[in-house]
Amino acid sequence: MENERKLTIARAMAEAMAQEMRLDPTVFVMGEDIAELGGVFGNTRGLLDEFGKERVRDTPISETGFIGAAVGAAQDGMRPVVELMFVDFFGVCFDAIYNLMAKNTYFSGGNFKVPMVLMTSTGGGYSDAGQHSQCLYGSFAHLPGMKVVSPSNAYDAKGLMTAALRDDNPVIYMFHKGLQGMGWLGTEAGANVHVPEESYEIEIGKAAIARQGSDVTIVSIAMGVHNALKAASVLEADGISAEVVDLRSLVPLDRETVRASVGKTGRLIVVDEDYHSYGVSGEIIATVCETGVSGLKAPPRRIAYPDVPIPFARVMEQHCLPNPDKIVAAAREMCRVAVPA
Amino acid sequence: MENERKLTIARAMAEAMAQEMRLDPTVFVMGEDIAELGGVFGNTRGLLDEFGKERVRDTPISETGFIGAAVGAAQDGMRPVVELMFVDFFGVCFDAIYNLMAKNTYFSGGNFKVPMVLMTSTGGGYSDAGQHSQCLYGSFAHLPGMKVVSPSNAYDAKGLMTAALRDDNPVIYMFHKGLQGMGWLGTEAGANVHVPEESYEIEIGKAAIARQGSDVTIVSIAMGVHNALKAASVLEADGISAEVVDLRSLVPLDRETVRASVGKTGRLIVVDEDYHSYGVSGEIIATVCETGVSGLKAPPRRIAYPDVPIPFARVMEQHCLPNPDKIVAAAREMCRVAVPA
Amino acid sequence: MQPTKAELGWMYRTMVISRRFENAIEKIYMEGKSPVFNMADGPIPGEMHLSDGQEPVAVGVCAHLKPEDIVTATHRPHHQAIAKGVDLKKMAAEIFGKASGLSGGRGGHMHLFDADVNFACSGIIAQGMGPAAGGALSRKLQGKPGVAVSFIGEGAANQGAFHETMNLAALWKLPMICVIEDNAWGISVAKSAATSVQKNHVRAASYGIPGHYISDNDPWKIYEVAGEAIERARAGEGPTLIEIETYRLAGHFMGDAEGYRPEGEKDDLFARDPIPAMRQRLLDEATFNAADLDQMESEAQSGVDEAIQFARESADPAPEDALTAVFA
Amino acid sequence: MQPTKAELGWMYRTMVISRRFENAIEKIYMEGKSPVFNMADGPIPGEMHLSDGQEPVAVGVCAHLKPEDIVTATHRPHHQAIAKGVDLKKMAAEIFGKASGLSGGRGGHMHLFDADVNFACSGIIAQGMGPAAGGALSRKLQGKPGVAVSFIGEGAANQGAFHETMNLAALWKLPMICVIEDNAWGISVAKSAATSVQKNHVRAASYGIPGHYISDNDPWKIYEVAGEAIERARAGEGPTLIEIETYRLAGHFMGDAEGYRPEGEKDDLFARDPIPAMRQRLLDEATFNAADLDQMESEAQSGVDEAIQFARESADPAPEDALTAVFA
Ligand SMILES: Cc1ncc(C[n+]2csc(CCOP(=O)(O)OP(=O)(O)O)c2C)c(N)n1
Ligand SMILES: Cc1ncc(C[n+]2csc(CCOP(=O)(O)OP(=O)(O)O)c2C)c(N)n1
Ligand SMILES: [Mg+2]
Ligand SMILES: [Mg+2]
Repeated sequence: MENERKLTIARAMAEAMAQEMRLDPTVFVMGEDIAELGGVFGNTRGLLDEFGKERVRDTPISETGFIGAAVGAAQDGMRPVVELMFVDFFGVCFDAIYNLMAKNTYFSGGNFKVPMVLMTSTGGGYSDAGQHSQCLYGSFAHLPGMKVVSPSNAYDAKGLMTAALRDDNPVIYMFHKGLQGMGWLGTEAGANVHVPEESYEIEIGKAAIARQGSDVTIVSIAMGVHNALKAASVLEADGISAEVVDLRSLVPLDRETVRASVGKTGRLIVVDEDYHSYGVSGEIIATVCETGVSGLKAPPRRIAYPDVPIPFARVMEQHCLPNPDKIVAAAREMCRVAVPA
Repeated sequence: MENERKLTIARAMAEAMAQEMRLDPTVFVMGEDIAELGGVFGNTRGLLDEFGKERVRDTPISETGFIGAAVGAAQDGMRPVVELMFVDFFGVCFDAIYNLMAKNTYFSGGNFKVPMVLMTSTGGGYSDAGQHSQCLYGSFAHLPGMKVVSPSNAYDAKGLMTAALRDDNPVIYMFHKGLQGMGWLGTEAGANVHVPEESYEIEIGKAAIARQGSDVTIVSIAMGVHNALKAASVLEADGISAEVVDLRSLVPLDRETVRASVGKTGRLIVVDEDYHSYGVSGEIIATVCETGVSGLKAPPRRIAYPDVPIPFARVMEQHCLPNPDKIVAAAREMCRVAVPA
Repeated sequence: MQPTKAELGWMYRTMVISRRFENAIEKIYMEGKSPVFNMADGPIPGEMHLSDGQEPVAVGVCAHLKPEDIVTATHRPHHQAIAKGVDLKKMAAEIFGKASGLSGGRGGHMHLFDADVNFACSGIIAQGMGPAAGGALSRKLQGKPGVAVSFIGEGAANQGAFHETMNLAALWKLPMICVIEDNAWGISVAKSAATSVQKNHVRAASYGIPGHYISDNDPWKIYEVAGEAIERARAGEGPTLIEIETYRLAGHFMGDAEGYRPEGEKDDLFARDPIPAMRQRLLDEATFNAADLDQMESEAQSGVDEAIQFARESADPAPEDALTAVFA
Repeated sequence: MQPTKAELGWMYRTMVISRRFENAIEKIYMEGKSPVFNMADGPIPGEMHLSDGQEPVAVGVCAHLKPEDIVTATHRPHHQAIAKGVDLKKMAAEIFGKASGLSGGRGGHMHLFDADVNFACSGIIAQGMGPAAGGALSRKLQGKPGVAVSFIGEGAANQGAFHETMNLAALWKLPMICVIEDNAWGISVAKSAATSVQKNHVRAASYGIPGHYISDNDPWKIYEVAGEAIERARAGEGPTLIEIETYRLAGHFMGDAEGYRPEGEKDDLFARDPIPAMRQRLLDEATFNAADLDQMESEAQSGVDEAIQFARESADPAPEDALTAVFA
């Protein structure tokens, strides 16, 4: 591709922030190690140099304090971007997130706006054990008042960040460590794609068809999309045509795109790196089934993280994670069944 | 009924605690206003008088501190019962709950046990607004390592509490304010039932068939069970026979009972006072659909709290809450449909 | 720093408005709730935390604040809202859950939000602190004037958010003041049963900032100490922690039987009711004469009556409006 | 309170074990991680937080502890675990993620749990504090001996859990000690950029308990101050807060480029490496001669070699064992 400009998600995020910060003086960034270090996951690199210490602020390890502060600043006309370094840390500050950030617009009948972005890293696969490897998509998406997005590639990462920064509502921006493009975490090559230099938005709440297909729909988000795409390639050789839906946003959830795809294929597999029960996978299956089950050619399936804390040992963690093989196996089983199960 | 001994859930809970405290010196109770006041919701009344200040301790408003302390005490051979006054407050202390209490057994490979009960009030309906009316069933049930129960009546309340106190694992015990039997909160009369004086356990993880039926299965928990039972009575007059499943426990989830019931009726309605998306209702629908959709006579339905913060004004809150009318309407629609939708 | 006569007049009148407002609310709250007291019933359902007796804190602090300044309040916010200048009619309507309320009935008494005077609440203990610090930071970043005051109870000073926010505010020298209303109780738990120090102002040492304790619920003293702290904050010298001894004349919330109070405590508190005490001192010092004060009181009462009437007469929200205003 | 010769020997040997253990881990950690450094690779994957330089804190405190006493540690727990007597073989095996590890490979280096010596960790900042207080409460309630020590970093003292737990421990006079390892950094953020006071021991005033600061990473001084605090706790006189200046000789975690360190800081720290310094003083004061110390060092090395060999040779867990031990 001519003029190709492949970026990592980390760089795409930083670029979107920098572009908005140039345009809008109310945008500023706060979090642990986001200034001098540029973020543990690289997504604020370069911002300190360009925008200085006032607008790019390292914080104490006081998530309740500084996320609460972001809410207050947002209500006062600023557009803060705060980083919760690992999503796993939400337990120390969730009141500020779900009871203040997410609800103050409603509590004020819309008189206060809370335009802020909370960016946070998700995901495992590199043996960081049970307090540093979770996705917790469902934990955030379940509670009203906040939008929740997660990109699978750098193009979406930039566009979603720009849209989040311009949104008058709080947006949880979840970036998967395994897609971040930080070598030390390994990285999914498919996440590094061409990113236009100029600013653009990806509409929050619109899923993407990452791959067209006709036999089975695989719905996922972030890392799961890459697993699904890999599975789809393998399935192609079997003569099974898989459509891959990249949700990109959990709130709002693009139920129409999911239903339309399953309406076409008649089969649904949800791939979710978050815990199995009471989360994303159940919601997607319910979304499809509650509008009709007669078109389904097989019962829907989910490949999710089992309901166990995330183990450290590589063999154990890899056993639990969704992967292309598991998806391929499920799709083969489902497509072998000719009549509804 | 001869020798009937109707108790409120509040009294049933207190009785179970008192009986275990007599038997087991390691059981003790901590929380805000649980000693002198007997708990804002009455469930620790009488304990201070019988067991004294060491074993029945009021705490500062420091949920992270005292729930964390309960974890440490449980690991050291005690069986703490802690109260989180309203489940809505979980945001200030969820790390202690989901990252310590729920995971330390796993992190230690089973060498540390964390036998503790975290009891917490849920539910609205009395205009306590968005930070004091939530259920958050899904938020707790989604995360691994803790059992989650919620009784719909005093008999179950006592048996589940006794079982929780004897369990070697952390148990989240959610009691619905509208069932608690505190007059000042109003109360569902159906929750006050006969409770035997002697100690007994209700197995955690077993649902109950609260009412037998053949046309439609209504699955719920806590307050939702009463709404379902009321709807079932109305439906009976229509000639629609509703089976009501009281889950009683969300973790472990008795998927077999749910599936067996829907297998029999062919129709499923989930009633959930928690938020609609990414929660209990989706999980129950997925549980049924993933094992087979061909037996379904209609698409499964859910009557859940919409994805909005809980409003204060009575008319608004009541508009959002599940109620018998909504269930009846859904059941009628589903049962009118003769062939799969 | 001493209050001017005009300020004293404003302080007294505002205290009276607050008290009369609460008296009215208290009465209406009980409508429909007898013979059986059920919170869900009546024109004002839900929890009701009155602030009778705590008015000096609100007026002594807010006397120094302009509409542009920020206040975050708690589950017990009426006196603070009134002193900060929140529209009394819309506030009353909100407490009644009416469409004309501050937020159309979505928030209710624990969630009073008025963007016009930068007033916000949280019903979760100590969780107004972060937003106050953030408001203060916003002013610093924007180079706009304004301080932020976070009111909390003495029980809240044992919550993590207190510590994290005080450290942040001190570290960044934010124009913020934390005002602790020490009413001796957190629901049924006495301060001494919850707090490892006798007075919370000593906790200022943890942040290298000034800390003050004011005893006796004294409006003059509160005015003075708060004024100095706010001046300091406006001058860019950073936050201050102030703890004020005040009196909770009512129960924690309405319906509270208050069995935990020691014998005689309530009588003792009523004897020290700050409103008659302030009236007396204003007369003793001849700041105002009885006629002046009577007039203030009757003006206060009319304002309250109007607000209550407005609330009563306003329409309920449309039920389905519950689904709106989740997002901006 | 001064360490006996035997205690000094134990302290020195334990510091050397800790250091040699980390040296070994450091080397093995890099296996499979070059030329491309990817945390996921090699025999020890995941994050790795070394404690080189912080050994004096661990030994000075743990010299006073018995197996029955409780320790909660952090994301940087090796030195503390070793000083508390956690089984070195099982600990090494855990860090390798082996079936023979403390928890069969489920926890890894940030989640070392050894019930035999009452040792637990949390990788979430300051979250070991509550459990330490609870352990202390348990002993009080059961009338059993034992104190609880919670080790945290200086960055953790700005987390809400610190405040809530200190208040609780002081209020209930629990036999607990909070030891802050002030290594001047929280990842890349300097203490002065995060903490509004210079030294955290002043925060003891917020809880009405004793607070001590120890400079220079001095094992003798740490032994003395910790010993007095632990004695106090055992005597039922309540908690103490101790902050100790120590040195983080390594990066925050392995792979950290440490670009944020001021020029020369590392050299300066290495020049003050506490292990050679202690060796020198032991020689200077003729507590031990060089041969004694050499022998301790070689014993330490053999112990470490054995543990590492045990870990290397142990089997991986069965993958499906991931699904076990969620519930007791
Ligand atoms: C985090 C949290 N914990 C508990 C509560 C329940 N609660 C409401 S008010 C209150 C007492 C507060 O005491 P204090 O801070 O002294 O304020 P006061 O009520 O005396 O004004 C408690 C415990 C809450 N709202 N939030
Ligand atoms: C609540 C929480 N926030 C952030 C982190 C990420 N984190 C891990 S270590 C660390 C720095 C800790 O600094 P300090 O307490 O001084 O301990 P040190 O690393 O210096 O030993 C941070 C911010 C975390 N683990 N938990
Ligand atoms: Mg109070
Ligand atoms: Mg440090």
